[in-house]
Amino acid sequence: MSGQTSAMRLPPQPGEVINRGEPVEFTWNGRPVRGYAGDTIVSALAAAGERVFSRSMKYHRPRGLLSASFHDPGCMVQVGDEPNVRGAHRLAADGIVVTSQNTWPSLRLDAKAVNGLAGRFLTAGFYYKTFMRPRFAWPAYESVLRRFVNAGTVSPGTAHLRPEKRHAHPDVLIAGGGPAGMAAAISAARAGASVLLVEEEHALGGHLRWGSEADLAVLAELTGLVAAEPGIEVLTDAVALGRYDGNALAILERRHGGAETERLIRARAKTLVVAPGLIERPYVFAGNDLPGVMLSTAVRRLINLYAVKPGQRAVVLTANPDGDAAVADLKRVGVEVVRVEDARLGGDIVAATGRAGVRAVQVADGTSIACDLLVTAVGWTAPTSLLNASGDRPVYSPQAARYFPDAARLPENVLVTGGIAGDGSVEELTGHAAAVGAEAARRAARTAAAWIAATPTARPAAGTGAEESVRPIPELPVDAHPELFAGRTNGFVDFSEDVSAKDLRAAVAEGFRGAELAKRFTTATMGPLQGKLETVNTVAVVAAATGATIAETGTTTWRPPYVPVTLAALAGRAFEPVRYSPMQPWHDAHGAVPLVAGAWIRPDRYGDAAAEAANVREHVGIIDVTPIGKLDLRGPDVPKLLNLLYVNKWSKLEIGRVRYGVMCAEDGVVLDDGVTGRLGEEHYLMSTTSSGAATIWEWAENWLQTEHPDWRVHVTPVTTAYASMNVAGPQARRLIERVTKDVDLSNEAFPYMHVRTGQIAGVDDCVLWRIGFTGELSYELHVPAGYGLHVWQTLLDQGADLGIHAFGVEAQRILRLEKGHFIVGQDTDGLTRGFSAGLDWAIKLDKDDFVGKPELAWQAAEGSGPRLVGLQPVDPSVVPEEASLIMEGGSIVGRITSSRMSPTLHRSICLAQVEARLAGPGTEVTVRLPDGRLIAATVMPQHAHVDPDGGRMRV
Amino acid sequence: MRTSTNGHRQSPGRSHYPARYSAAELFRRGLVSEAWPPAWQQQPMKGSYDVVIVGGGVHGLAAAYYLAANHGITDVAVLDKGYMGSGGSGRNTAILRSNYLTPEGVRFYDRSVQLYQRLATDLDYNVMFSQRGHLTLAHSDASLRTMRWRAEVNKVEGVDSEVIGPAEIKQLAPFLDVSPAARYPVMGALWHPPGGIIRHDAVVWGYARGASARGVHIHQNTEVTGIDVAGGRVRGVRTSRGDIATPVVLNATAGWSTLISDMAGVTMPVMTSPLQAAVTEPVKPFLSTVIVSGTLHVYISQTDRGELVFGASVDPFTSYSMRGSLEFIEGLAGHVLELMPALGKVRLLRQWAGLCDMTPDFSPIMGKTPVDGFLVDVGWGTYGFKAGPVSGEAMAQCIASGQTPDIIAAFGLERFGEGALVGEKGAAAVGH
Amino acid sequence: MILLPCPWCGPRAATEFAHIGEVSVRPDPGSATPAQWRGYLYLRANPCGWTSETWYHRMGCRRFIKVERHTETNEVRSATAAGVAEVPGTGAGMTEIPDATAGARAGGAEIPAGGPAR
Amino acid sequence: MSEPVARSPIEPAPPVLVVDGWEVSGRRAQAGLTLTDCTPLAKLQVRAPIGGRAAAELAVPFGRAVRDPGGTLTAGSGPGEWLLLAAPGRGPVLAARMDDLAARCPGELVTATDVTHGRALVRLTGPPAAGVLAKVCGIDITEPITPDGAAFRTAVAAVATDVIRDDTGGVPSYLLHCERSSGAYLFGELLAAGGEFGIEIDGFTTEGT
Repeated sequence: MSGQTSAMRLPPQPGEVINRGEPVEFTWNGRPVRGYAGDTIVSALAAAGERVFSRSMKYHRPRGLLSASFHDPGCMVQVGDEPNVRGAHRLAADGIVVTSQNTWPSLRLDAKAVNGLAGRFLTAGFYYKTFMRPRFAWPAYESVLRRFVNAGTVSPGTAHLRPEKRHAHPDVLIAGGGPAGMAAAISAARAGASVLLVEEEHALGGHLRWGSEADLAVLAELTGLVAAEPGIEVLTDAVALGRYDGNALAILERRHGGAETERLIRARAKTLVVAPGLIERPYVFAGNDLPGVMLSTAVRRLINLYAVKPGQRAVVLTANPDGDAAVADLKRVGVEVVRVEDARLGGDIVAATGRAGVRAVQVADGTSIACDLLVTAVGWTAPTSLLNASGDRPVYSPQAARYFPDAARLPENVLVTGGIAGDGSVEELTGHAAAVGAEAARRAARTAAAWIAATPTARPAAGTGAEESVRPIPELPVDAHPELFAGRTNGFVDFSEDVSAKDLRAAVAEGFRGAELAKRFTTATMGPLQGKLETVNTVAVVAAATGATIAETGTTTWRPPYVPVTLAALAGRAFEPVRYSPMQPWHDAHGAVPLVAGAWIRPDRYGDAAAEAANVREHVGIIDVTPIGKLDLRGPDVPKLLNLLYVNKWSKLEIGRVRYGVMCAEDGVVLDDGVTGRLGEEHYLMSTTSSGAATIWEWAENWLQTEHPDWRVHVTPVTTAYASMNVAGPQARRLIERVTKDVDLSNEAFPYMHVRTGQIAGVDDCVLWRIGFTGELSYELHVPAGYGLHVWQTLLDQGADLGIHAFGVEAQRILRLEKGHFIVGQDTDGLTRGFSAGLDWAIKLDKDDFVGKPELAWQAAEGSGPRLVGLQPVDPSVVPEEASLIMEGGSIVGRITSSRMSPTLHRSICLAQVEARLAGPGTEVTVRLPDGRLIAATVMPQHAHVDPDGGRMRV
Repeated sequence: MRTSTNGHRQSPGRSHYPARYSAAELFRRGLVSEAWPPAWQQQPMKGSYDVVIVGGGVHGLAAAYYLAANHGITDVAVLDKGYMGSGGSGRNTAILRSNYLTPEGVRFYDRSVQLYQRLATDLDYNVMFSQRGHLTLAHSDASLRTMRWRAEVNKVEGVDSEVIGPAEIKQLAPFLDVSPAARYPVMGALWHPPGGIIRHDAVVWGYARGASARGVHIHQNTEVTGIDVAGGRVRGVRTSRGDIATPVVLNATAGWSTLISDMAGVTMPVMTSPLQAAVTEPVKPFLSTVIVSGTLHVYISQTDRGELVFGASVDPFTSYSMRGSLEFIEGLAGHVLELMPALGKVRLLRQWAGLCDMTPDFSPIMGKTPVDGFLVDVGWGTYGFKAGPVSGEAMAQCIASGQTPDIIAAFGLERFGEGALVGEKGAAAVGH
Repeated sequence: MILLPCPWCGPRAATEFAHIGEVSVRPDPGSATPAQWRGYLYLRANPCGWTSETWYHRMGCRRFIKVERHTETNEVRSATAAGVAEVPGTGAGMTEIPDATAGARAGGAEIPAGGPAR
Repeated sequence: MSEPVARSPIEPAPPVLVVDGWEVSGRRAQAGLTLTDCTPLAKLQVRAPIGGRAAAELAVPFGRAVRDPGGTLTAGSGPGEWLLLAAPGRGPVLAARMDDLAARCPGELVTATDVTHGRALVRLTGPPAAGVLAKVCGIDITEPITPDGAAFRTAVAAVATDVIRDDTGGVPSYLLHCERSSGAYLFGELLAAGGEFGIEIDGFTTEGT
């Protein structure tokens, strides 16, 4: 083939969608191809005389046009780095690089086509019956099988796409922009509804677009009326992917902003009108997959939309007026129609033969007719996807040879119209649709009124009069249609998967006696067409093989999405909130290594974490602890809440004091810890762990709202109202004194575990907590967040001569481990109850009630569960990695939960969970290192390795 | 006769396959165009059976198979309200692994992997177990610590698992973004070479064929509507196709397990939630390992057909709906692209949902109940398929011997009353 | 995209809410036996049908609400405020259809002490 | 020691000015769609019993926002919860007013928390504003559901956000109020969503707040 465009291009057609004034050029397997704007990739190729576009999955048979629509199994191509592009739908565009898939060395000479010769051995499910011996050989077989994957390729260089989504709230959403969908839209909009009209093709109109001059006239009229209604938003090349609970619809726009960029609309429809039309069904006979075998709608699209001559000599099998219309179209454009087999009069196709395309067709009377085009029009499949998801179970009508929705099962907010609902003239269909549209608008208005009434932001509806009465919907006629599924020879049922009628019959014979089992065994309907062309034929063949009727055999469920959708469109921008402290600009400027902690980005360290830790012990350090959860508690009943949530006692906390507390869940498992300080008579500030901030806020609200609504407490999250920083080290007081006004910082006036408020660095309303997670003299400063950076910078400036350095989360982990403070979720786990965490001193079982009290009381009585202990390896240079196991013989008796080399003690230190009997001080245990070595370690008398008496914090 | 690993002599539950499967037989039948006989028999339903198993998925069918094959108990009926494998067995993402956290969990699932490894030859049915390796990514130091914990317990139990770093991860899965700039940077992973994927339907069919060949009756489209209990023990079951007298009922259902147990008057600590999954169109193979991210709630594998199979954690509320949701595929796609940004143009083909029975400690409920003769093999959460063979083997032994086998002793219903939950809760995360 | 009729905010996507679980009654912690307490902790009715449960409107009004939902269709037939006698103003979603069966079985159910013999 | 300057979590677009002690952007936009960081505004969260006397005196129902003659915008941001927005530095005045209210309602727990520093506040103004919100928020931004004066909390770009429709001179305008540490993220997402509508950053001024 050369770059020529004209081999099969017809003179201008009345309804053509190509723009002959705008040529486009692209490459097909490296060779240039010219077409026109409006052409699809495949229509341009077909116009240039190309007939083969891919090779089939298993037998590598040549495949061409079948439906000339999105749903065309033979027209999947690779476009640039995009695999599996629907070539019969995707518009041709200048410069795109199109290649065929699954071909080697070339589309024309495909080496794997030898598989076709082995077809008799490669029956459906053959792989279940072989390759299992010897056992170790399967990987070798598997690697061969993987080479046969029929698909395009992904490129590691494809950019991370984030196409934006949007939400829509239409009163009426109409899925399908054919004549019925358009008529429904017009009528709904005229009744006052906002309408979203979604059409899968590149333009509104459905089958009218490739229809007669009369059809085109109706199309023009409907198009004008739609355009005249401001309440209708039209989306073309867009499709409703699925209907989900709450009448939520995922709408895929395939083109946006002039580019082939899919994006998603999340639409909440008050009423959904399903009007997708019908999909033409292929016929099953030998050779039915040869290039040149086409559906009647395919030839009509080629001729009327793209002005492409589908062949030179045609045989047509027709069972309906659409087949008859195809015959007329073919004749009109000069295709020689050598035979019309009319199925209504007993006509049939027995087989098609040829190699790279149809060469001859054998018809019912046994005659073999030479031709290069075989057109079939044997009936329709109702695309019931959106209805299945609405709880509908379509019912088979033998008279019409297709499925219909079960109207009785449709929910109130779903209506159907168009070909899926019945037959009739265009007038009958649009009349039905107009009634459906009006009724849809009425139901939507009723829903809208209910929602407005229930929504406090809404403007109360302006004096709505009496509710409109139900709009009657006429019955559509149903035309008789012969039942034509599989003919008298064996052909393909599933083109994507190379599954034949014989395969399905064999599956039934082997015991897979139902549509679902046969489908799973043969993989029929599992391919990229999702069963749109194959489902009904599959059911029909299985029904015939089991001796049941189609109705008894049922149908397979159409699962969403209705058409395949790119991961990028589904993901959208994938909102992933991130949180920063007010001091983040400083961290960025000072080389902080980021630590991702949930939504928070925190400094892990600025340089050497051990040196940062040592500086705290020797001089003074400052750490940004803004993510620590902070809850402002107000009201007379705060002590009741604290007594309920914490395991320890809170009734007597004086103003100006802070206290450490631990919370457990109802199963006694440690939930969170932190300190709470009393700022005023009925005013407290609670801190939680960083990761527990949201959880504990909800936890408190849950107890207040559902168990104790009579308690007078207000809980307000103020985590980020304050920039929080901890100044720790022997020089901490000297530094704080330099920047604080009106607070006596002496140890007597402001001792350990107390709280004060005052001015820091010129900023009012700061809260100072004297607490010590690091084990040093330290002040935790909570500063109004807008001034965080100012205070932070001021402290660093003022502390320069005192040796101040910022330290990160890693240094804090070292310091707290030296001090023996546990971290909830690291040193405790999902089963660690209070006493296992060493909280014997805190848990007050004499309180009337607190969360988790019964379980803790039973744990106390039984002495059950492991114990958290301080642990030191006998060899001080060995730091057992966290999660190293503690062994006793072959049994696991504990594990290291935290471990570091202590810069203060210059030895390894740990916290560990061990069985209670091993928790006694001085007990020697065996630690198994990840490399398998066993080392000895000693249980310490307490968790703290440095300054167990706490003298350093109290100076 | 050979000895099963449980020490029971294999009784004369020999197979009577109408046709053995092999390449030679495939070739012969191809040459002479001889059809294959049915893989299993359709039997009339009897009025009584020694054992009735409710649920024709991998658990129920495996239990039936091992009852017949290991213990010679063949008067067994397997009932399913739909077709065999229509529940969780046909809806899971077919990932196998044994890298659990607790010793009892590791031993149990390791036994399952061992049985899976020889299943194709045991059942004369290619179940296509592809031991391509399983990567569980860690995106935080906390999750890295949990990975190491699992690795250490695995090693002690003799299961191949190790923690590896980003460079090694990149070699195993080149499409993964392991750069530190990722929104959720990959800090390491638990690498578990024996893990992999399998053809889930084939496991169901293989067990069904094996059980049927040993005399087990499989009744599809047979819904259990009641369980007769008198004097504290089971007397029979009522079904949509008639009543069956039996002294032993095994509840091997998923999704509806509380409804079946309710029929016997046994209340269970189970909440049912949908677990959704999705599959893409095929693309040429580029991913050879199984990839799991607990933080991003996603697991990814590529089948031999080229499809990418995705799963996630269970829906965030209880439901018996299997309709699937939009937010699931949206979140899933977002998370897949966080891990593998170059897959944006791959198309999602199909989504579906199965039902998971979640227990408070992410471990199953197996063995006897307060009602004599009513046994359960339920509460499988999101990990039931992995445990099919070992559960079938253990439940068959439990039924045959009347004793609870050691390998499932930790999973008894009584643990909830005793407050002795299984430690898998210790590191609850997405568990695939 | 289930729509939950928040009695405060009006209909909102379920993704704005956190599912707390079946409505349960907390036994008296002073007198509860282990069987009663662990029944409260672990046992659930888990009906396939109507259930009474608590949701928290995390992204909205931040109120806990009681919802009657069908667990198979996900249809909601009532949603009421927790801990408040009535919602002033709109009266939205206040229709409560009492259902004695939902949630009743697990309420106060006990775990059999000791369980079956091993 | 330098004078304290307050900073918004949203980095100001140059030129940077200091207004009322806050660093703000001095940029002046010409576009029909603008985004302004209004974090310097005083913000007070008030809590009082649902249906109580204090609630009646506040006279703004849940779901609505009302501006008083002094320029303070009171939004019924939750059941028993109000959000007061006023010119920078007005926090203490508003708090005192709430203390008075509490004193008038004995037996009711009425509290006010100054959340000026704890929240970020941005204003999105222009005819396409609803189109921008439709990309980041699932609420129906149409006239009957959320008319001028509507106040609601919902997820905006996955962040819990108070949204107040506060049209300016007949032009649709929305105030968006979220927890401070997510402010920069939210601002960035709104800018991105507004890109296709030609959004521009407009600096903060105290007029018309």
